[in-house]
Amino acid sequence: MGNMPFVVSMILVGLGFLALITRRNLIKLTIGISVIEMGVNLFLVSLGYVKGGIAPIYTYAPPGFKEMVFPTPQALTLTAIVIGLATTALMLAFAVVIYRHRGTLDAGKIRELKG
Amino acid sequence: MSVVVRTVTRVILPVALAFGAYVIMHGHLTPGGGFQGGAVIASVVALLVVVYGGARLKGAKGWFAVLEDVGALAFVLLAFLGIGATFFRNVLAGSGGLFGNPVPQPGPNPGDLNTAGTLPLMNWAVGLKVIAGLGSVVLLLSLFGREDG
Amino acid sequence: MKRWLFGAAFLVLVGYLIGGGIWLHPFGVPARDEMDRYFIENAQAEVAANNVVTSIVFDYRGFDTLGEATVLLAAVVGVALVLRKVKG
Amino acid sequence: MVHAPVLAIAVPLLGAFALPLLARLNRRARDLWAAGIAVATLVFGIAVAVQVFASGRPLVYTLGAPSPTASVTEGGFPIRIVLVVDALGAYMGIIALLAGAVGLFYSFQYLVEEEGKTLGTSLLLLLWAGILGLVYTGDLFNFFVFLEITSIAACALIGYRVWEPRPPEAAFKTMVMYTLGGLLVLVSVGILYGEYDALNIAYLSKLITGTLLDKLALGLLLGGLLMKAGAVPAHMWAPDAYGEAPAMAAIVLVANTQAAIYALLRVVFTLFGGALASPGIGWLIASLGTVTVLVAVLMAVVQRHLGRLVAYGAVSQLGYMLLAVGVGVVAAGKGFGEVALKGGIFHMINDLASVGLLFLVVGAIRRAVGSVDLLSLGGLGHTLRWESGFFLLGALALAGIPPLNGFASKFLIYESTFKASPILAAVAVLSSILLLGVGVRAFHGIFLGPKTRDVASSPRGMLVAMGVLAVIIVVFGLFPGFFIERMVSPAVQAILGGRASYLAAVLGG
Amino acid sequence: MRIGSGEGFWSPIVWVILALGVLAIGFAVWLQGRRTYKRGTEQEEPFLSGERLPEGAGVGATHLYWGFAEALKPLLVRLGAFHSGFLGDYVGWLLVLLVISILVVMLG
Repeated sequence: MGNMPFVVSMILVGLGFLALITRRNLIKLTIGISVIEMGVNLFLVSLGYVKGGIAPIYTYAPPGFKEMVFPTPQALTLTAIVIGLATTALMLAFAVVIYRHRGTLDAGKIRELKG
Repeated sequence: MSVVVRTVTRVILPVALAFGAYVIMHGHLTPGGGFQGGAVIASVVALLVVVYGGARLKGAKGWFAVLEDVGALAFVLLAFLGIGATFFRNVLAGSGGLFGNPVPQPGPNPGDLNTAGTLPLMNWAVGLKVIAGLGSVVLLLSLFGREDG
Repeated sequence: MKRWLFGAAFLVLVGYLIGGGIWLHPFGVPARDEMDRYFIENAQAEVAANNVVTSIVFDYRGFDTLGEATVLLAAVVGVALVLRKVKG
Repeated sequence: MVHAPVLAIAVPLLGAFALPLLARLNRRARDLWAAGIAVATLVFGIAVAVQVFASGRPLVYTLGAPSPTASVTEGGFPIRIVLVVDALGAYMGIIALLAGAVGLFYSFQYLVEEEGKTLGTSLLLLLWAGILGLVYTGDLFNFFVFLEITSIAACALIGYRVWEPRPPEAAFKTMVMYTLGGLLVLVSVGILYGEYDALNIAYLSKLITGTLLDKLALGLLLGGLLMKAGAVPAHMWAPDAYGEAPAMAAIVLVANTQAAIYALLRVVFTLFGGALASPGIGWLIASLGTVTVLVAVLMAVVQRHLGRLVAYGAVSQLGYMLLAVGVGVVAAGKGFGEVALKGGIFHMINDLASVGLLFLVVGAIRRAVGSVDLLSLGGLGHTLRWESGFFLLGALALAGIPPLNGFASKFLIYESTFKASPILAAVAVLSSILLLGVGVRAFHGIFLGPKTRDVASSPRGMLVAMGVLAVIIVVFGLFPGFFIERMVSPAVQAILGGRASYLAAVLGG
Repeated sequence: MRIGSGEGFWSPIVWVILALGVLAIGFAVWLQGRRTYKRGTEQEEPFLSGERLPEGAGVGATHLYWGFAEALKPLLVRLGAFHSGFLGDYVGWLLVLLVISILVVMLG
């Protein structure tokens, strides 16, 4: 059970995919994408954990600390979070415009582009 | 929104702004940085939109667009600063000038605001960008499709 | 038919992802550490910043941050483009 | 010109950031600025290509280091982001440069001021910079970041015509797919980082041994990139996106999709080339490519929306490239594997020229008539003379009719595929014939017949943009050998035998 | 300016010369055509198997491949249903592609 954080974040990714293939509301699809993003971010940030490590910041760090948590995954996660935010914002904007045109958010009804 | 919400907003507003500015300014010393502090200040914009309605803030839309571009330009120009060596070279670090102090002593230390070269400047550029970017997203979404927008 | 196919694919994918989580190094005991060890030990001297994460974000991997700022700008420009006032 | 690789990415970014500010001052200044940025990007991109092809060695640029070549620390491992441009990257960069420059030039007169020309041009520059970064980067996480730049800029551009109901729908669907693809890439970056504590492609390639986790990471990367390249079960976003995007974005989107195929080559041959390049992967890519060709062509037969028709044609061409790449992986050590890769890589630029030309013509028709419904069009050849000629040329090149450029590359693909598997080759040839039928039907339906309406011809700038692509179609068709020798062969060598020199260029020694 | 594939080769210049030759032969044959053909007479009128076409009749773009589309109808109908336009299907098929590629990498 030592790897629970990895497993949990992967389950979160799976839940996001489940939402994407079972839900029909565009807002819920956006939430599904966000859930996957959060799962991946959780996965990334938990990769860098070192047992007993402190935050990788030297300002007023406790003298005589043993380990520091890996800083790279935190930097990557920061980037990934902002990217996820940008994606979500744009998708919501599209959802708003689609609702304006069609009067519905049901993905089952928004399928003019088929065939 | 009700009087309570408006009053609380007025109380929270300066605190949140100061906290955001602090987070941005101390990005190279304490947890945080341009994105985090920018998000804090952008949440103030969101609060204002919720409390007073987007229509009263629509004058800020153009300003946000300009500030966003200015922040991004400042960031990329700071990156161009190092082109003498390589793109993104931190030329100000250790140069002795503004933000050019070395770290007082390696290892744990109280921190010196005057260190880290281009990092604080980049934090400010990114902070400006995030404030303006998130602010304008919130504002645009709240104004869309309204006659007074 | 299609539902079963998607369901099976979903289960296999999640199985592999969870398996990947279990196969990975034990939580808190990274398998290799040369790059991060380098950052922790040298960031203070090279970048003169106390916050190692910030020195990675804006110096060692500054290009990523430029990309990230670009993504944010693209999204904001995109939102402005999508929600603009147009004819009709 | 040491800084050329990074300037080719940073200059269009700078241009895109400053564009809205300039537009507030003066529209003319904005257009001049965009043109100047485009010229500068072309100069830097071509400088990169010239350096790489002249020296024959990959070009390395380390961002933020004391000097551009200081890519590793004393310990011998890279810590900073590097840009690595080998012959394949330089070739793909040229394709991206061509697409971006033509698209930008076309957009000057295609976009209407009141409909958001400033924002559209800005996004186009961002998309261009994103593709160049995607191609030049030598860092896996940086690759993900540029993937996201391209997907967000591309989706915003797809939804450009927000006043119609279809483009936002296409943009939303494409956005979901692109984001999922990017997240799959990110998961596999995370897995590789967790295993090896490295993000540099060359260094990872040295460390990767082929464990189960490596296989999982490769599978996720393959899935995400195949989706982005428009391989069959997950190709449905592509006709939506191409069909609804404005013309100048559609041609850059084609380059974007080809960048996914480039990334596929990079992943299979460079990143996992040492441990996991098995024929099974090659067969997977080749068979998916063949199915893509067949499905896309059959769907193109029944389309009545002109944009979607051309879009399905574009998807079928991507299938040809996947087929060639797959055969190249299957027969990596043999002669016909090299021929297949040559065909596939040469087909990229041919496909960009022919499909791009068709998209530009479709855009011109949409601008002139306001509709792209095949059943309501007809007789446009009386007024749109240049456009009809360009459309015919593009359709014939798409179908691979000699002596146009499409035939030269398809010839190489057919010949090599036949040696790997006659069935796949037969399907590919058959699809090509069907594609000719599709092109002829579309041409007949749009341009021939009695004159039904008066339309104005396209402005000269748009015609020049189309003319550039038409010249490429004819010249590459008549003189393919020159181009293949100078640029395609080095690119193929960079894939097949170049892993060692790629690693050496980054890691030293 | 020829490119080889190991087995055969392709030379556009030779092809163009050959094509010009064939065109020249065709032109020569065309010149031998009937001298009695005159423009502007009933010889120019369109007809279909002996019958005069009704006014306004023409061959539309879709008619060219009507027979072909008819023959492939069962396949095309299935393909049309495959491209349903429903976003859940898009994601589902992406999952299928993903699982296929993971399985291929794992097993082969």
